[in-house]
Amino acid sequence: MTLQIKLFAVAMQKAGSAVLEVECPLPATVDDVRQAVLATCPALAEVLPHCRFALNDEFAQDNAPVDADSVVAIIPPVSGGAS
Amino acid sequence: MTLQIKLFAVAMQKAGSAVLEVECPLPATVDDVRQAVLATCPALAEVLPHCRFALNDEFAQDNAPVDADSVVAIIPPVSGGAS
Amino acid sequence: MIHITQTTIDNQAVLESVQDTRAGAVVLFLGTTRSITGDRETDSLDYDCYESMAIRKLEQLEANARTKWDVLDIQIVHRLGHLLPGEASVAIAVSSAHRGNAFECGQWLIDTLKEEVPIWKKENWSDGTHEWVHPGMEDS
Amino acid sequence: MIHITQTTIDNQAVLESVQDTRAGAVVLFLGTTRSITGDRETDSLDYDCYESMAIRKLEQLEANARTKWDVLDIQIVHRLGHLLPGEASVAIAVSSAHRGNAFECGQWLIDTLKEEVPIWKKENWSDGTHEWVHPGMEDS
Repeated sequence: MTLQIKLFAVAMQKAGSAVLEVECPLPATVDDVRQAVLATCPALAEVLPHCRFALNDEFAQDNAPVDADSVVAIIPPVSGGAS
Repeated sequence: MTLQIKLFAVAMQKAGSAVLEVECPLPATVDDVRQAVLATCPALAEVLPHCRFALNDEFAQDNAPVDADSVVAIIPPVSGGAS
Repeated sequence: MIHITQTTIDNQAVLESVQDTRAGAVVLFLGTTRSITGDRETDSLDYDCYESMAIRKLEQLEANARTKWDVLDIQIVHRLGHLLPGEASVAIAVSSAHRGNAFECGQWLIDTLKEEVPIWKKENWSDGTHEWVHPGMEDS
Repeated sequence: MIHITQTTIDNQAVLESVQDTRAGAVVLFLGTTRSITGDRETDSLDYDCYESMAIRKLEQLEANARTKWDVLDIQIVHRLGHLLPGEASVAIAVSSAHRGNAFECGQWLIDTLKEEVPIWKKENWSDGTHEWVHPGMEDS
């Protein structure tokens, strides 16, 4: 299954793109996707340990199931709000 | 010595005046003035125990000395600021 | 800076007065006139003040706050006279590099102002009665 | 209410949006762009956002705050895009009958927003370099 993963901020910068396509056999967990991202885009190795994953606009645990309809995003530590 | 004592808010309302004149022999303390106020204006008996005195724009203890130049004011509990 | 005014408080001017290029946070507190308190309705309020002492105490308040918190600027404006429901009687703005200081300092300023600054409020209730408000003296 | 905007935040409109006849207190927090951080100078900032998730998280934030504190109204406005020093990136206003709730709720909202809402800031330093800001990731 090909997953389209949304990237933001430093993750987008490191990957050079706002979307990363990764191959990942389903059923899979967030942790499986994390491993697939690392294999596909080694440039994210440094920042990924600091990032959370989101499924369908909600933060997801490592063991959360990812399915074919999941909207997957990598969420670096946020810095909005006050300067 | 005749002292002119400034009154505000409920103290002014009870006394019916913004200034109260009281006779008080000097040297005197704030507590002496408080007794003289009560003797002069019994209408303040109810509220005076809740009030502080100010001398020269600063809160004063009961044992603070009052002299002929002192600006004396009776300060009811304040309610400025937020509603 | 501190100000006592007889006219409407200009919120935007208060905010701009504490702007600083080193500020990451501004906290503004407005004390506003409630029209409903419990089950009673307020038509208006009148604020009275012992002005020379109030100015002195407000200046002390600002100076003390600046020793307690690392803030960039402080503005305190208290309005006097006749206020209608919804209008602000007091505005306090604090700017700081980091937000914790601005929140703490702002809250301390209004808490202390309400104990130490000789300004009093008279409620003009909708039933036609009037009442000076003196915390802790409700039974008098 | 929550809003995400690309334009200047209108402080007065934010304040007015939380007005309530039962309010005795309004607290406004502004997060502003510092031009100096330590010994570095900022020319401008760019804010990026995962918008659908940010709106969802902001709505959760407001709903959670209303269960935690007895407040009357909440307004959260976050600006995106290109900001110059001195401009506000976020405004949070809370009205309540009594001031303690407004202060606590406002501080919780900005603290939690900065952990949970997917919005990111890029510093455009005066030396021509650019840097995404990610708390806890300074070494990457």
